[in-house]
Amino acid sequence: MKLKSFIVSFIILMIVWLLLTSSFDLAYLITGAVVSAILSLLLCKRCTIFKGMKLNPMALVYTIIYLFVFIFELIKSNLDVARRVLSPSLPINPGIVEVKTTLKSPMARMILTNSITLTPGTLTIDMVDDSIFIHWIDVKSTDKTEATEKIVKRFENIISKIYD
Amino acid sequence: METLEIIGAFILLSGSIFIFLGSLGLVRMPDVYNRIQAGTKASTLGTLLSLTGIALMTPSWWSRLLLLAIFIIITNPVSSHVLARASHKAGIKLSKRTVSDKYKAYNQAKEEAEHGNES
Amino acid sequence: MINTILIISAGFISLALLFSLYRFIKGPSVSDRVVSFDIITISSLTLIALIAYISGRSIYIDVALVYGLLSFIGVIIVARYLERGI
Amino acid sequence: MIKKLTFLALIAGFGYMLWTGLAKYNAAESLNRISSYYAQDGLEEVGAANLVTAVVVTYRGLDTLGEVSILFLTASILGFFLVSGKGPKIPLQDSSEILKTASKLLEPIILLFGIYVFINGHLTPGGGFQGGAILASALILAYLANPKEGINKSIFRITESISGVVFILIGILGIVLAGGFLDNRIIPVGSIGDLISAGIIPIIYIFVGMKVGAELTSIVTNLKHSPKNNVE
Repeated sequence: MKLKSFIVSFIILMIVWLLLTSSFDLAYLITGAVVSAILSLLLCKRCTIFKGMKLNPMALVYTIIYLFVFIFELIKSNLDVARRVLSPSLPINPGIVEVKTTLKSPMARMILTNSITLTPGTLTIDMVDDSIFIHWIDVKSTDKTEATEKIVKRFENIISKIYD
Repeated sequence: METLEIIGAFILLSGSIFIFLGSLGLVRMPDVYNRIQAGTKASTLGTLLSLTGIALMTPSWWSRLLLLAIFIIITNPVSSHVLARASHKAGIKLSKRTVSDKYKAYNQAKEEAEHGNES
Repeated sequence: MINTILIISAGFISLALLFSLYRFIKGPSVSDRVVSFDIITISSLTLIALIAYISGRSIYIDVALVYGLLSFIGVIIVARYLERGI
Repeated sequence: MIKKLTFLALIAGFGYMLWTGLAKYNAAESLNRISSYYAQDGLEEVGAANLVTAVVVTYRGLDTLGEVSILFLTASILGFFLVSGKGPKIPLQDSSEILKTASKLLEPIILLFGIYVFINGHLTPGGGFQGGAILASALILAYLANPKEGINKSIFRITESISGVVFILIGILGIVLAGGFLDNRIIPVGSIGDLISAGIIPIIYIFVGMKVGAELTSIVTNLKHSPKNNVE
């Protein structure tokens, strides 16, 4: 368990380092490896966030699918905002609704709430245990299961393939 | 090369239009939560598009621009969530057009349960 | 051609800055001001990237990174202060 | 009405001041004697691609030492005034789960970025102070996410003192082995643009960065333990 989170955080830090320096010079590579190793060792005692992450090819495929779905939803949400802002009557019907999630891994939950915030008309206000409180700009239903179906499911189905 | 630059410039233009629409939403929306919605979404996509445009215009910068984009994708929704939660806890009112507030009901129920345990 | 497009986008971003500034000054609550502050930083971040392109110096992107980081932490500090977290 | 008019007058006044300042500004046509010396000979002598760094660390290294000491003094004085005394206890609101997860994900990345800024100080903008401030901001984020979690103060004190001592030792080594205090030619200068170049500037910046980061963090931890926020 410890080893896996060490490896994951080391790889993430190393990628960030390569993006920052954008050079494959040996001195840079060695410095980056040393710094990432030290940081992952120091912070690994507390990093439980990668718990439940699957490290297999299918997870990678689903990550890419998820990225495309996410970008599509992001663009859709912006067109939605543009439509609401530009129309003179300001067609909004806001409210805070409660939805349920079945995800357990902390990282998966963060990805889910961030996706909800960035997609059409929804903003995560708080997450307590398995219920998420969402500010919905155009409330279609205050019922828990129906709102869950409308807001959460499309992301949760894919995220649950990447994290368990 | 030249066509890539022109495509990049148009993507940059669309990004700046989205940022502009977001700030328009900031002015027009009736309460804080709606303003956060309009502002966050539009500014996130607007910045992402602008960075993409600049990356297309100068391909050698892609790595840092990608890092900046990833950073914005992670931090922007988190900060807007924290701000929305804080506004609700600080008791900033929702607009009159609001139809339901489950979060307030939840917090009140929780508070009553705690007081019940104490007494 | 490209110059014209760049000027138009800089104009849109400046208009965005102006509108956010209006909300920043008028905003009835603290949260309104923080939101507009956030939008102002994000727009100026785009403006920094644009200036980096115009002047052709990639080091300005580093400045934009630091700016984004500071805006994130600034918003969180104010928000946590609002909900009595610190 | 009068209030608004006052505001308008104030803004107009500020605008006028800025405008006069900008309108009369002329960029200097030529560098003065010292600046032109730095600009012409600095690159070859020091071997740093970032000329500002060369000036800050090598030519004016003593000033940098003074700045770090002033920061240290500020941190100590704040600690002295804020730690004493007991006040009313205010219960703290816990942060949300999302912020906790995000801070755990972002902290190492921000720390890495800070380290990049001060290791690369001789090539790109930034350096010890800026990198140290970024390190401290990562720790502030950790504190904001988990306000109830205790921070071990002694680690920062030890880091701070060791970095300070090493900084001065390297300076003295410069007197012994090369031309003077903080002279960077005690190890080869190398070619401009490489990571390992510019003599001891990267090494000094690593320690300045750690020192500044530790000092700023200790200021924050002292604020945290001030009487108003004292929490069980």
